[in-house]
Amino acid sequence: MPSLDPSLDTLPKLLVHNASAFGSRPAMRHKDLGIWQTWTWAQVLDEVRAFSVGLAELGLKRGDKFTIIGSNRPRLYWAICAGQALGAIPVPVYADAVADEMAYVLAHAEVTLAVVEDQEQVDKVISIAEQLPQLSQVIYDEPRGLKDYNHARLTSFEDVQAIGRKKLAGDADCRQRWEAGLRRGAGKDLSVILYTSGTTGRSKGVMLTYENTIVSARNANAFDRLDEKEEVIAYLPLAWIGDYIFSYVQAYTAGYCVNCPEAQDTVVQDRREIGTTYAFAPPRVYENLLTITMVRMADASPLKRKVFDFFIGVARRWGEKILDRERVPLHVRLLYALGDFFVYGPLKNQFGLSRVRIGYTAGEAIGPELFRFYRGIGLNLKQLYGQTEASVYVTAQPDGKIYCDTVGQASPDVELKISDSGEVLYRSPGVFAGYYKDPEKTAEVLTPDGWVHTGDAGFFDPKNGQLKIIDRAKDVGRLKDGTVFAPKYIENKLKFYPNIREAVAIGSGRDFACAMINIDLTAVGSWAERNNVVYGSYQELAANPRVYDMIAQHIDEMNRSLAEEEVMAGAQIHRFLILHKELDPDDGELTRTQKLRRGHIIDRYSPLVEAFYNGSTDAQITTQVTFEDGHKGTIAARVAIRDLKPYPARAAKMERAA
Amino acid sequence: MRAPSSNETALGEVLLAVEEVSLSFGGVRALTGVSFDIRKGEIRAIIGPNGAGKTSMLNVVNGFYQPQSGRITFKGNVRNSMRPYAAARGGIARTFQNLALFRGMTTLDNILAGRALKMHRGFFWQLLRYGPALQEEVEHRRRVEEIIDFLEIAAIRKVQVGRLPYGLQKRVELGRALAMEPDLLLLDEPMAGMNLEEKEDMSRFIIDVNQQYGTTIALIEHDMGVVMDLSDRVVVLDYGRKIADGTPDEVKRDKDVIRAYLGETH
Amino acid sequence: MLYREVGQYKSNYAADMAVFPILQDRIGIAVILVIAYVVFPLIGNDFLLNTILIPFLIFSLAAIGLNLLTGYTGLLSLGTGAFMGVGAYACLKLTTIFPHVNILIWILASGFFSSAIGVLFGLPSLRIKGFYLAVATLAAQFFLEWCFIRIPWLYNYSVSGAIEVPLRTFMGIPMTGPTATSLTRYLAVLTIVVAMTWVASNIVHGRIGRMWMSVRDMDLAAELIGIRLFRTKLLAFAVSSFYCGVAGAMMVFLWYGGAEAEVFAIDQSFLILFMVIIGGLGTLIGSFFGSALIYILPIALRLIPANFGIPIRPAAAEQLTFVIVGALIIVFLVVEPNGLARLWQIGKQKLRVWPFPY
Amino acid sequence: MHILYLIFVDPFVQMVHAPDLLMQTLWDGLVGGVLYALIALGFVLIFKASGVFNFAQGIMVVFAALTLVGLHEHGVPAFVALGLTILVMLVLAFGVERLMLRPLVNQSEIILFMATFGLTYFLIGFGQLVFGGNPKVMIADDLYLPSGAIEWKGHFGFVSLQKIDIAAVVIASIMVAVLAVFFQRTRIGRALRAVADSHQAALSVGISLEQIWVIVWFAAGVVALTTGIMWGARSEVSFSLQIIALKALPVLILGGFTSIPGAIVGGLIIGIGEKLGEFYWGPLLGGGIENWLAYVIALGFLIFRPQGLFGEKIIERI
Repeated sequence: MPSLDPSLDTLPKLLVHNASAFGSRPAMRHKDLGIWQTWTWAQVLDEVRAFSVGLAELGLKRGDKFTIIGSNRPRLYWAICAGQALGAIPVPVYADAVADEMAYVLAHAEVTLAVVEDQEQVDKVISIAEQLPQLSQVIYDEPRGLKDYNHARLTSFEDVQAIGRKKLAGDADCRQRWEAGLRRGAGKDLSVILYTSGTTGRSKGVMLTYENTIVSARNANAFDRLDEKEEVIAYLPLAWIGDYIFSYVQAYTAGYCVNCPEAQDTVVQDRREIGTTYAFAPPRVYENLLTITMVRMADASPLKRKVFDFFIGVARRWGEKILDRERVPLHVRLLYALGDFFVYGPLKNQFGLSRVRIGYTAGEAIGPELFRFYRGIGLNLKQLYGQTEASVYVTAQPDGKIYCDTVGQASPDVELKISDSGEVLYRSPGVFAGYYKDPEKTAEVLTPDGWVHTGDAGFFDPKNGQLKIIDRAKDVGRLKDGTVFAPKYIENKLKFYPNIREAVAIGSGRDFACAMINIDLTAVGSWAERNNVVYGSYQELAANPRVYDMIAQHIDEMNRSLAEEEVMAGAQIHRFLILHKELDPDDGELTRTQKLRRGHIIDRYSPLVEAFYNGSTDAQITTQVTFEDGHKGTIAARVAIRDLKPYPARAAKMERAA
Repeated sequence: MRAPSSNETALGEVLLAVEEVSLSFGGVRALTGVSFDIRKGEIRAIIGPNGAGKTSMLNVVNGFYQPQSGRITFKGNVRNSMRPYAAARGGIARTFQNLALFRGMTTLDNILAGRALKMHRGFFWQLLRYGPALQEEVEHRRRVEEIIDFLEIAAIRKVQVGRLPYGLQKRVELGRALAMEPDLLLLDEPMAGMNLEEKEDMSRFIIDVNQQYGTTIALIEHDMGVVMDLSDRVVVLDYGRKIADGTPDEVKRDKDVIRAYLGETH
Repeated sequence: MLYREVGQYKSNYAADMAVFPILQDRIGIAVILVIAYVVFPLIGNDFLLNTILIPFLIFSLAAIGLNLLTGYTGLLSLGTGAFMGVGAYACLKLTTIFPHVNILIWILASGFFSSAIGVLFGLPSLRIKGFYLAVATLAAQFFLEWCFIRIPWLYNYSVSGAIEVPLRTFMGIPMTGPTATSLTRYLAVLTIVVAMTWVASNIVHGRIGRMWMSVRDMDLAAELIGIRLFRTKLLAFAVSSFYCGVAGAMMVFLWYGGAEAEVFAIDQSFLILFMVIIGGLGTLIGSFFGSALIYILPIALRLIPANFGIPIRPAAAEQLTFVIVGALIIVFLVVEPNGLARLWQIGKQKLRVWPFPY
Repeated sequence: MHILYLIFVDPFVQMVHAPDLLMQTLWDGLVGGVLYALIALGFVLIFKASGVFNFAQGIMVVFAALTLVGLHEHGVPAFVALGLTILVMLVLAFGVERLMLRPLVNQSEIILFMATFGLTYFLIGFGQLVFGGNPKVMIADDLYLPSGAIEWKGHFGFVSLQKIDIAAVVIASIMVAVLAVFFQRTRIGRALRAVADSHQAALSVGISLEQIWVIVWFAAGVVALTTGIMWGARSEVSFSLQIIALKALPVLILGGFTSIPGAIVGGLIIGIGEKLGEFYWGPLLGGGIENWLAYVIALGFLIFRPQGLFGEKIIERI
């Protein structure tokens, strides 16, 4: 295992180094007040130092835990580093977490200080303050609306910095002392606790050392040849390991610039303005972009749509080959160049992806169609497989060896193996130090000799040696007749249709497979508008028979493609329904990273599941929901169930032969 | 940690005093002997049934109409006639019941226009749009951006306001008034035609303006719930006469007020 | 489709408020300038320069002048022709009295005279608006036209009653008068128009432009945010007339080489107003479009039959032109009341969002 | 001091000394004024009902007269030609409504105004293309219009009254009377007035806006034809008439854009005012002041009374 240079083994040390190595290069930008405010590495150091000294004055000390709550704003990133410089441990929390969730994490982590974004978060923290006796200080970034609050334990970010600056100015040694304190940190120290919003049960606090994250980030930078000239946009939740590594640790190790968007809903526009070179996103983001594309193109003039469809066809057929520098006929190259001028170039330009050199999709398996689409138009999209427990990187695809159904080869310094039960295990320098205050759970996952159980079932593809993930190990099931049933596999196939936002496949231990569908309100809403379908709400639209017809057609198509696959042919969807409400993290149906919590969903909608298998054509369901403002209510609906005719596995093959 | 509402707390000095103001148009009396005052830092509501003379009152205050008799004292200076632009210069800004935005201009330009009084760079520099003129534009743009941020209208910064939905236009208009950094802000039915959510947003902005910038606000509003929540004191007009004046609670119990309102609707 | 805006971010307000914030637009402008300054002089014959480009540019400038008043400030004027005339006559008097001062300086300076006259006839805007104000400017039109004919001092008592442009040189090269080449005059006109367009764009993008547009869009609200209406309107009259005056002086000195008062008759006013409306009220680029369409289209219409060998009497061609231009104006107004500039904007927007429809 | 004498005293001395000349000038002014008033009437009709400031009213006068004379030149009997011309004006009204007003409904005033400019150009070109561009002589005799003059002698001298002028005044008066009856007494007339007040009101009366536009444009066309015949008979039928038609603008300013009595009174004031001005003060300035005097009178008037003679005081609301 490679050991780190002790002068660069913590993030604050890296900051000090960057401030001299890349002093005048931009470290961070934030679209604020209409323009991109920019800070160089030297300026960032200055800001972080002032805040850090201020925090020390407020009593934050080595070993303390402090939390960061809010969206991607420079000051919150600085706060992480400022705390780490003092030896305190940041515990970022998802900003959209409801108060209950937050209270659990903050209490569990024994947080003493909170740095939050704005009034909304301050209110949330205040509302759970009683459950957090250790919490002594709340620091906020955005002062609006907070003027009349009691400021006994509430301070603005600026005031903390002012305290720091005053101290630094008044006390000549202060600066040295601060740097000396910073140097006391070491690679083996605990650097951060990230709570994973597991798909089951309470979240667990993953403890990562500086070494874990820095080695992991270094390796990733080397793997993709990332340097200080990259531009990335930080828009994923701060509390997610992906953002932590990508917008913070990798930026500090490579010295590249992190850009914070103006608001969550201007990300696409902001990404376009900056022109990021390195992108990292869960499949959902790519999926949304594609959905928007298809919806908007549906409104285009017929001629334009023909041109678009034609060139997208060319891209699907040849684009990937061109991207992988394979030999293609000259006329195809010319056609592709035309397509690039008329469609791919402008399309990437619209999404701000023109300059992206490397784009990763991670967090979840990506639909193969989706993946091919982006690669076809010339975006170097790759897959990686990672976990919080591994400081992200477990496997990744190197340039030129991209397959849509694998997640790549072991990342540098990572060892991989498949257990007898088919579960994927790994060992690497990035492997976490354990779950915070939870040795039992740690022991379940982390073996004494350093191997981590991923909980995912997978195998190495015999053709190319890359890892293939089938599903969560515990989710892979079998139908009653023994056919393999991998729900996620089916769900991903369904989710490629722009009209389907979310799908839940059910079938383990049953006679046949069924699916519950969430329609995509944007896509279906636009379809409804064009077809004069009147609706007042999601619920109304979801229940519309014509929408059912449309979804039935999609599923039928998917069934046909399943029928062609030997293993999965038996798992075709026999019955489906469209849910009367959107699956929502606030109701615990999705995780904060928008993954399905299948078990919970099946429990919650058990009347519907029963109806699937007792032959009813509809079912009554009443569910409790949490509204945006936090209060709870119930909604009831009668949901219709449709039958589909599955394709015989062999017939499909014969059709093709004929 | 939130401080209690300041409804009952001590009132500031008198910012504007209206004494015995009467106004008529060709024999039709719009206002008859109306007197009230607005104190520094308060939110003062003017309510009344349709045609009670509320908007006329605001028009008199900011110099758009000249009253036939009566006296208006603003910041200690007595005046009974003045041009609207002089009122603006004196620190009175306002929004309108039926929106008076510059529809052909962007959100940004509308709010920047609100800073007309504060921009002074000479004609020569304007011709070049360079040096001091550009510097001035940039300075004021910064202030305007703060208002845009405050009102959460960043996404429509460069959209022509004529194309915006009604609720957003109202917000832009408030932004333009705020850009004047007024001492007294007159809001004519700021929430007319809004849905519940927009009303809540607007109420929050009004309170925030009042608290953050200490701006004195006089507002006309129909939604009684809003008036009771927002305002420190209420004056009630009916047929051009003042029929009540006091805290929201006092006014709510007033017999004349109940009669005026019951007489009109329900 | 041509627009690739990725990576064009602004980190300061000055860049964000630039007139052409998009790189591709700046490239476009540069290309146009190169064509105007290099390509046309190289390939241009007298016909192109003298019959097409010089008048096109001069009309564009006059249209910009009127657009500042009508399009930006919302004040309708029917006196453009007369204000142009004031510029032309002022220039003649200036160069007669001070023959040794560079003629280009006098062409620009003559704008101040029409400015003063413009302000004078703008005074009624204190009380009146809309079509009423248009009639006030009509008074200026007819009164000034009368002056041009009845005051012989203005045209140096020439027998014909017309302006006769004297020879004036700049560094030995004839600029005006019969010996000035069309290329010299073209470059002079181009430079003045480019510079003044740039200035106009500065004005309309700044404080003054916003004041004007506020007055246009809602004068009452403008007053209530502290804009002094009367001053603002007079300023618009002054600047607008300045532009018209310079255009008028250029028209006589750098294009016609001599002119009678009729050139500045009410027809001229209407022509420029067409250009502004068809081009697009409240846009500078529209002034160029309008000028191109209204001025160049009739020339093209007259040339087309000749080129195809269709025999047509010149008078009939003229009449046909009237019919076609008249019909086109109505068609344009029906299709796009906001003018060619709006079509241009829509086209540009389409290119920016390509391949999406919106 | 002499100049002040020339301006303020001398003209009046002349008036008293030669009352016949004064009478003659007043009469000429009156006749001119009547014709201005007729053109202004056409404007008012259209503006009142459709809010369109019809710049083409002047050219409609020329176009109508030209059509009449042109048809006669082609051998059509005078009164048949008159009927045909009225038909042409009806077709024009339909055309304008269908091709111009309907597509431009709800556009701003200035756009409609510009469209009438387009119409002006179109009619100029079209008229010349069909009937030729040369000035023509009005077929006054064929229409049994009187010619010659009556000389009216008194102890103050003598005044010469052209019979055609007398006819013009009489016919114009009849025209106004007919229009007045039409507006006051007929169902359509009342509808037109309703439109002027509010389009909604008109719709509720059950008359379509399109029909009303056709009617007013046709009425304006007939007024234009009448004006054209009278004016043509006094001088000649040519396109220079349209500049004279612009004189209707100051008339409108004086009278207000929506008032028929205003148009008449305004026309008379302008007609008489400019003749007096030209005759008594013109020589001081070198003559030819007729061309602009009307506008300056209107302008001076506007500054004191922006709403016109008969307009109501404007109360601005916000």
